[in-house]
Amino acid sequence: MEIFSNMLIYFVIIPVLTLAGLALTKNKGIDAIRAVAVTGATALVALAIYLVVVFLHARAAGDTSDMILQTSVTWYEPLNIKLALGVDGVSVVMILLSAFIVFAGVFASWKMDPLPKQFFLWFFLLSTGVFGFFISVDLFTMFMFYEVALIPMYLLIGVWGSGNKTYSAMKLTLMLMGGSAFLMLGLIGIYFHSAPEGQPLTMNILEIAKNDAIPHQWQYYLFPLTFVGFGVLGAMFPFHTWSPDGHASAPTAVSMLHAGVLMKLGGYGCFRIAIFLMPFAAQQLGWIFLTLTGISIVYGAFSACVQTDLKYINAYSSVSHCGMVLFAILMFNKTAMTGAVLQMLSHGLMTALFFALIGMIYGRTHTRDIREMGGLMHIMPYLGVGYVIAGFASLGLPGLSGFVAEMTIFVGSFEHQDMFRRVLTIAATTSIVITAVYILRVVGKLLYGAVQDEHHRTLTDADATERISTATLILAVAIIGCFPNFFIDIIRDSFTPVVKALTSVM
Amino acid sequence: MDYSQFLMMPQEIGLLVVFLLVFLYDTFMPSKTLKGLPLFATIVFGIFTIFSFFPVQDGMAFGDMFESNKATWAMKNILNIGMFIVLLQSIKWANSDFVAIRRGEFYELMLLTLFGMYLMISGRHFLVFVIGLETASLPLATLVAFEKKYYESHEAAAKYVLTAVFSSAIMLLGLSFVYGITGTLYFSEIASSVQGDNSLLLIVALAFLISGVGYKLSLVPFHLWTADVYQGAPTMVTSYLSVISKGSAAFAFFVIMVQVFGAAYAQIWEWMLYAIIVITITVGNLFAIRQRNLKRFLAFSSISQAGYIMLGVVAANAVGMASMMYYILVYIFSNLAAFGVIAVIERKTGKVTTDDYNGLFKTNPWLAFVMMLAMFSLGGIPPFAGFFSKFFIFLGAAQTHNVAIYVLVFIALVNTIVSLYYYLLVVKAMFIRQDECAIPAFKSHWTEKAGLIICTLGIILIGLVSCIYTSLSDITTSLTSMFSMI
Amino acid sequence: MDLTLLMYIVPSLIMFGCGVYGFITRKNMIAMLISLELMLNSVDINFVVFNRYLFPAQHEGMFFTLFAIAIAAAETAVAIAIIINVYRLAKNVDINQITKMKF
Amino acid sequence: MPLSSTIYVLAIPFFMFLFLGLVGVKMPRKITGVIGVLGMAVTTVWAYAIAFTYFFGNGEGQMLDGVRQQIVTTDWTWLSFYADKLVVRLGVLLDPISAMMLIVISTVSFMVHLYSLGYMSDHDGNPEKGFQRYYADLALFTFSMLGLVVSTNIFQMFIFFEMVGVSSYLLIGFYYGQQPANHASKKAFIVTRLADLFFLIGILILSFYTETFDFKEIMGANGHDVCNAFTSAQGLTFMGCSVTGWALTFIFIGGAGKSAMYPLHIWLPDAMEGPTPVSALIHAATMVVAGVFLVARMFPLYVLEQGAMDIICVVGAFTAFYAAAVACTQSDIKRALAFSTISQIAFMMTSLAVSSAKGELIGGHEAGLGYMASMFHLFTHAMFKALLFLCAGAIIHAVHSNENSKMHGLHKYMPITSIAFLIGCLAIAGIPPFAGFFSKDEILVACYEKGIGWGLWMSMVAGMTAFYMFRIYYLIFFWKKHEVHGEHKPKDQPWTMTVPLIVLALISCVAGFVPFGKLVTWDGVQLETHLNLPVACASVGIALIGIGLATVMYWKENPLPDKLATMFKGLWTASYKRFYMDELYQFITHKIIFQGISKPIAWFDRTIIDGFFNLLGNVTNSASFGIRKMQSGNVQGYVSYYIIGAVLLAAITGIVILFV
Repeated sequence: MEIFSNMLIYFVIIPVLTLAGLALTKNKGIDAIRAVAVTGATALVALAIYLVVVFLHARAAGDTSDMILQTSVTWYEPLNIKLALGVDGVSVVMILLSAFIVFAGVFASWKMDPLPKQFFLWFFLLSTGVFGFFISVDLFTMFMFYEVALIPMYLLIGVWGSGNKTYSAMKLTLMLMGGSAFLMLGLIGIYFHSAPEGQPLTMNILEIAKNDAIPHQWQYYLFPLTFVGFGVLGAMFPFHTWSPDGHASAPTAVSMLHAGVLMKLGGYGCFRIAIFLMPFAAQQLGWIFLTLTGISIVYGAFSACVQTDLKYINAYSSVSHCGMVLFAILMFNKTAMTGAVLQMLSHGLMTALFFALIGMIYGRTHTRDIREMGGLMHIMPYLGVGYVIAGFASLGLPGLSGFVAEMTIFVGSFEHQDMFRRVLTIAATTSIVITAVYILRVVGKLLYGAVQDEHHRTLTDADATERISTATLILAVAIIGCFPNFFIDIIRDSFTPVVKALTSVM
Repeated sequence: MDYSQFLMMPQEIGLLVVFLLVFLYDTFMPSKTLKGLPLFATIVFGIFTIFSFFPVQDGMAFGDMFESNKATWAMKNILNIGMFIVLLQSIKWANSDFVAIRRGEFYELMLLTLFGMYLMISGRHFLVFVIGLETASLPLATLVAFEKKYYESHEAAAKYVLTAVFSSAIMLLGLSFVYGITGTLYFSEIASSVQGDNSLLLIVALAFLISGVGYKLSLVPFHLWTADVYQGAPTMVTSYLSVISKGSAAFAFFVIMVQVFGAAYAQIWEWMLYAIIVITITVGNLFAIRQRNLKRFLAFSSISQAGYIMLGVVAANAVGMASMMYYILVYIFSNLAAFGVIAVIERKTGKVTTDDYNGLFKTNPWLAFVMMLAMFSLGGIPPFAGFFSKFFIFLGAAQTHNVAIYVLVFIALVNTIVSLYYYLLVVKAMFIRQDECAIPAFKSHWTEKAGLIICTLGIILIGLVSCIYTSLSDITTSLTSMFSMI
Repeated sequence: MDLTLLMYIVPSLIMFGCGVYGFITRKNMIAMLISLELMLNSVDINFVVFNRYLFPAQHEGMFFTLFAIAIAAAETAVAIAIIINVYRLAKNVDINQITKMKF
Repeated sequence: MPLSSTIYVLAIPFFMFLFLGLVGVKMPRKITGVIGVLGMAVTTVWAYAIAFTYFFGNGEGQMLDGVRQQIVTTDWTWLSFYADKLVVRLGVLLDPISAMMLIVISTVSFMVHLYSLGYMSDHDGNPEKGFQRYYADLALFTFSMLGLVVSTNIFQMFIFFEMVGVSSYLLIGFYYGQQPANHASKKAFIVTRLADLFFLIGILILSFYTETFDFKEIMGANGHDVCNAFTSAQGLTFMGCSVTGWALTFIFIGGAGKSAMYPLHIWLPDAMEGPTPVSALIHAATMVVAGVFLVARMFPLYVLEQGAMDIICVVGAFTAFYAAAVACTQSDIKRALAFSTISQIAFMMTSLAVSSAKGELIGGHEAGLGYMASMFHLFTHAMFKALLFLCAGAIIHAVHSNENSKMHGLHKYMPITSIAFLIGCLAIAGIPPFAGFFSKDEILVACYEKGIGWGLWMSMVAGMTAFYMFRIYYLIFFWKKHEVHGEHKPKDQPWTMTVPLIVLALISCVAGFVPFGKLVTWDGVQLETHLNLPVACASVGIALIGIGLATVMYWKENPLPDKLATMFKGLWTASYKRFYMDELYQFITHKIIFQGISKPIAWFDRTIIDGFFNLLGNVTNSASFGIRKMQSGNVQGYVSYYIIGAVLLAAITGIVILFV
């Protein structure tokens, strides 16, 4: 079993072991459950950091292959389906992000009730899917892990959610599954054109890209299928409506994981599969999706301006920010794509932070309606400051992650030669103002001003676990914001193959 | 006559032996020991199941009327597994009042129907096929009517037997046309003699034939008996109907289509099947959405599942065949898990509607868990087996490179969303909905537990462990003669 | 005059049609069963006639017919038994009455 | 003091911010305050040392044949958009204006730190909450502002533009408990953010053509040789204007936002909701001149883009007049001072813009006159405007009100404050020998060089300046006897607050004699400045007229102002209401942005798009309900479907096969 000699597989094994450990715990033994969960999450973080080190070593040692730590073991021999692992810079940072958010999520759901055991079971099943998706380079396994990551959402929201939870859970699951239906068709199409006549078909992304055998007229069908399939998860206009309801009803940790990691699967897949494997169609049809994503950037921001539910505001701002991710990916140059990945990181962290804080505030005030709250800064300064920091990150304050990501995206996109893309970029830049508008609106209504509800005066500030989870995220946001080059150096070269493929079909 | 050719049919003979043992036990053992009959039958059948895994020699027997090859062997084994689970689960029920006196018949008839299915699978002459079909369907009519006290059971039986005979009449008419055109009922000879000419009569015959088999597979529009019969029949019989007979019919259907009409008529029947599959999946799903009675609900879900199985037939190639058999296997485990849970709860409380299941997770977590696994597997959610079978059958279908089949696959995929919707409704009832008067916690009999555990293991492992599919596809790829004509 | 193939086939097909028509229209289940017999018998006639006129060399059709008759008998027996049971519980054999399970 | 140590001038405030923000909040208020002041004192000393070393030291490569060089002391690659080009560096660039700004910022900041010890100690009697937070934010602002002025590249400038914006947001909203402060901070941030958007776009365009952010690479050392990429890009046109023109105009808009040029000025008056020392530091002396500084920093490019220069010139001239006109009627002394600030900054902008008047630009010294004057005025104005604000703070602290109707006749209660305020007024009015006279005189000279019309216009505004400043002065300190409420008498404030007043007053007296032309010029070449006598006399005369008018109207209580107010009622109210600019913005933001765009979009999202997906579900459900009759429960019905289905299957296929 040479597969176990590859460290990547342990990103799947650790969550599975955690699942097993949780399964062994008693329903009542809350401490044991927490212990197992924290252990699993910590192990993941450690492994992720170690992976970064390994990656940097490999690159420093002059390993210039597209992916490192590649392993491929046959799984379904007749269909040439393999369990193929491998990571490049993008997957490495994505794994790091996921690990961090899982870690923070565990702490954010410390007091989860009822059925904490089942909650963590689903939680870790979800993270299994996420990590599996990021480490695999085989279409089939990627798709499998993708769906593994999707389905726990239903119960996580349905059982532990709030508000109109069953409706939202069903809507979210069905829309995402609808996306994956498109996706599956696209993948099947890719599979059957994965190799030139006579050679065996393959599911390995790298081989498919090497063969470059997908006929152009087929790409016209397959590219939209795959891109939309992932775009649904990337909250691309007009397929984003699951996001507000879903986030509004989801429990804190689930919103964190969903906005923080799951929505990234969309952008990652778009770049890794849709664009990488079908560069021709990407060049031809790119403008359509570019327009759509451009719309979702401004559209989401404007919609966020008038929401009154904290989670709706964040959901719509996620639509805007994730739109920026797809937008940048469709710019087809290294800088913009690097910006996209930075934006994924930044959005992942700060949205997770947002949802964590919202969850904590909601847990105290039992309302998410900003009209019923006010002056919370007087009462819970820690949470208030955290919220302000998250807000600044979101509206792109230098020194926090958002600024770096957005600037990279804008500069990269504007470097594009054709006028259409540059005009769209200008249009996209307006979002920084609108973002400021709605963020400051929330901060002003929620934290500043006089205390609205006298009952709130008795509320407490964050406790230890909450401080841990928020501090982790704030620290991460600040680190990315202050030392972006570290991440950029990891990411940038990963785009060499895709950019080469894109330019070759120009 | 050369008796050695009986060696070609060891599984059939083994099955007859099991039948005889059960029959003798039933007839000659003292009545107080009859309580042990179900267990006895199950154990004997289990032993037979294991033994029937010994490979058989390939070849034709009885004047080429009977073929035995790896595929038939594998298919029969798949059916055996399903049959064994059904028997295991039915032990407790068979010993319950009202049924106890006739428990012998129950097992004997079940085994006989299975024998009929063997014939359907292995028959290479329409006479054998028809006999097998009838042997498989007529005893089922009596089994459906098994709950002597319940009116529904008899109404279902009446509907079943009338429609069954009607459909077989239609099919026989079609067969008569086939005979009239070709002058033979041997699969291979028909195939060779219908080369080229596509007379209208043969098309009619084909349509009638499809309708006849489609009846057993409950394809739309030949499906309308399904829901009522499933609802009325004893749950054990329902599960048997829904998986075993369906599986055998699907396999036989595949063989007939490919071997008999594969050569000249591939185009024709493939287009027929496109239409049938689309409406089958869609209508099945649409009906399933509204069902509250779980047996009825699973009936409609099984209709749409049959549509997916047909995708394997449309593929008409090795991958398609392997995927279809694999799909049937997975489907057996998933559906039997679901029916197992339903049966247990029905036996304990007599409740069968979705609303009765509200808050089941609180009271009976394990039952709810198994049910959820079954639903996810049926809905095609990874990492459970259903996902793999769906993916592979789509792959198999898409192997034939025309756009029409992509459209077909797309419609099927869209339908998976609808199906997911109603499968999730059940999950929702069990996990999310709360109910004070939920089904109280209870202990189920160890045989039922065993059955459910087997199903659960199957659901979880069959997908992740690739050897099963691999061996199936090795088998089908070895059948070069079969697909040579396509 | 000598009888041609069609002289047998056409009546048998008519017979089959009658059977179908009867099955769909008659309310009494016994009557429906009789219609079924009509259908099956017309099929038998087809087989025999095809065999006799087109392929006199071998007797496949004949044998098939024999089996078909046997099957038809079995079917009738089972059907009758079930109908009797239905009558016991529902006190009628009107097909329109036994529609408890629907939709 | 080696110039390479400039980085510490930034580092100290930054670490003070971290320390006070994280640890300080746990410490007693007095200690944090003292720490803040001491830290700032060190920074100030250091900054002075650096500035003097730069101006008067003769270290390695400071002066090359009479030309004062730009020196980059620190250069750290922070963010590289491309592996090679478009690299964002964080560094320290020392040149005349940045060195001068170091002095300005550190001086005023230190004064304000000291002053705040007294001012922020209590809030209407009870001890101030968030005293520590206040000092942390002050430190953050100081750091950001210093970082802004020493930027080595335009992107670093943008970064610190954002930073000062945020720290100004935090400080304006210091009393976040009160709605007005809350709104004011929001407004300030969003308006400046809007301007920064244009700044960003300008950067994008500029960097797209020059492929670098670095000032030195774009403009060459001392702006002598502008890079070819820029000059060649001047040829390209977009919508009729050269792309570089677009870029520079956008960048100017960015500066205009911070510098409160019309029509982006509206945030500044509201910003007065912040604590008065903050107004003195941020909204009078330092941050608001960032725009001027930006334009001055990119001056070599602007002189190449006459179009952009004209825009700046017009905007500046108009703003100067507009703000002065409004200032004449304001009753809230801080608002009045705010408008005078706007007007004075407009002076600087204008003088920058006019300073490319003469034909020979690069190397032409007249071209540099306006530039020098502008920087000079920036320097002096920072001092006396800070002084004025701090005085206002002292007064407000004494009478607990911003309205001059609550003041009147404070002269005999707070003599020191009164004198200091008077000095400030004289300085801003441009009366020799006070600082304002010299700088303003240079500005007017430059304007007259551009054209007689510009000169006259600006002189008129200068006159108005004198008038409204003395109006305020009289209304506060004289006009009529101060009615004392209860035993609480207004009096001069404790030393922590008076010392800064005195210091700044002294500076305002002497600052005019600094030989600015020798030190601060746009190309480092020394500039011979000579007092242009006619202009000087004219401006002084106008100033005196203004003062006289004010004296007549406001020295003693008299009905004249009200008479005039009623006589020109429309004009007066319009001016009092700032010519309805705020109402206009209210309309745009609420009626158009919120009601007109956001609400409809939100509705569209919920109703149309979401509705569509719900519709899919409903359609499926209703279809499922529609076809349920199929399952009638009647065997004969089933069989009919069966037979029809079979026959149709055969028929359709047959037809297709045979006839197609």
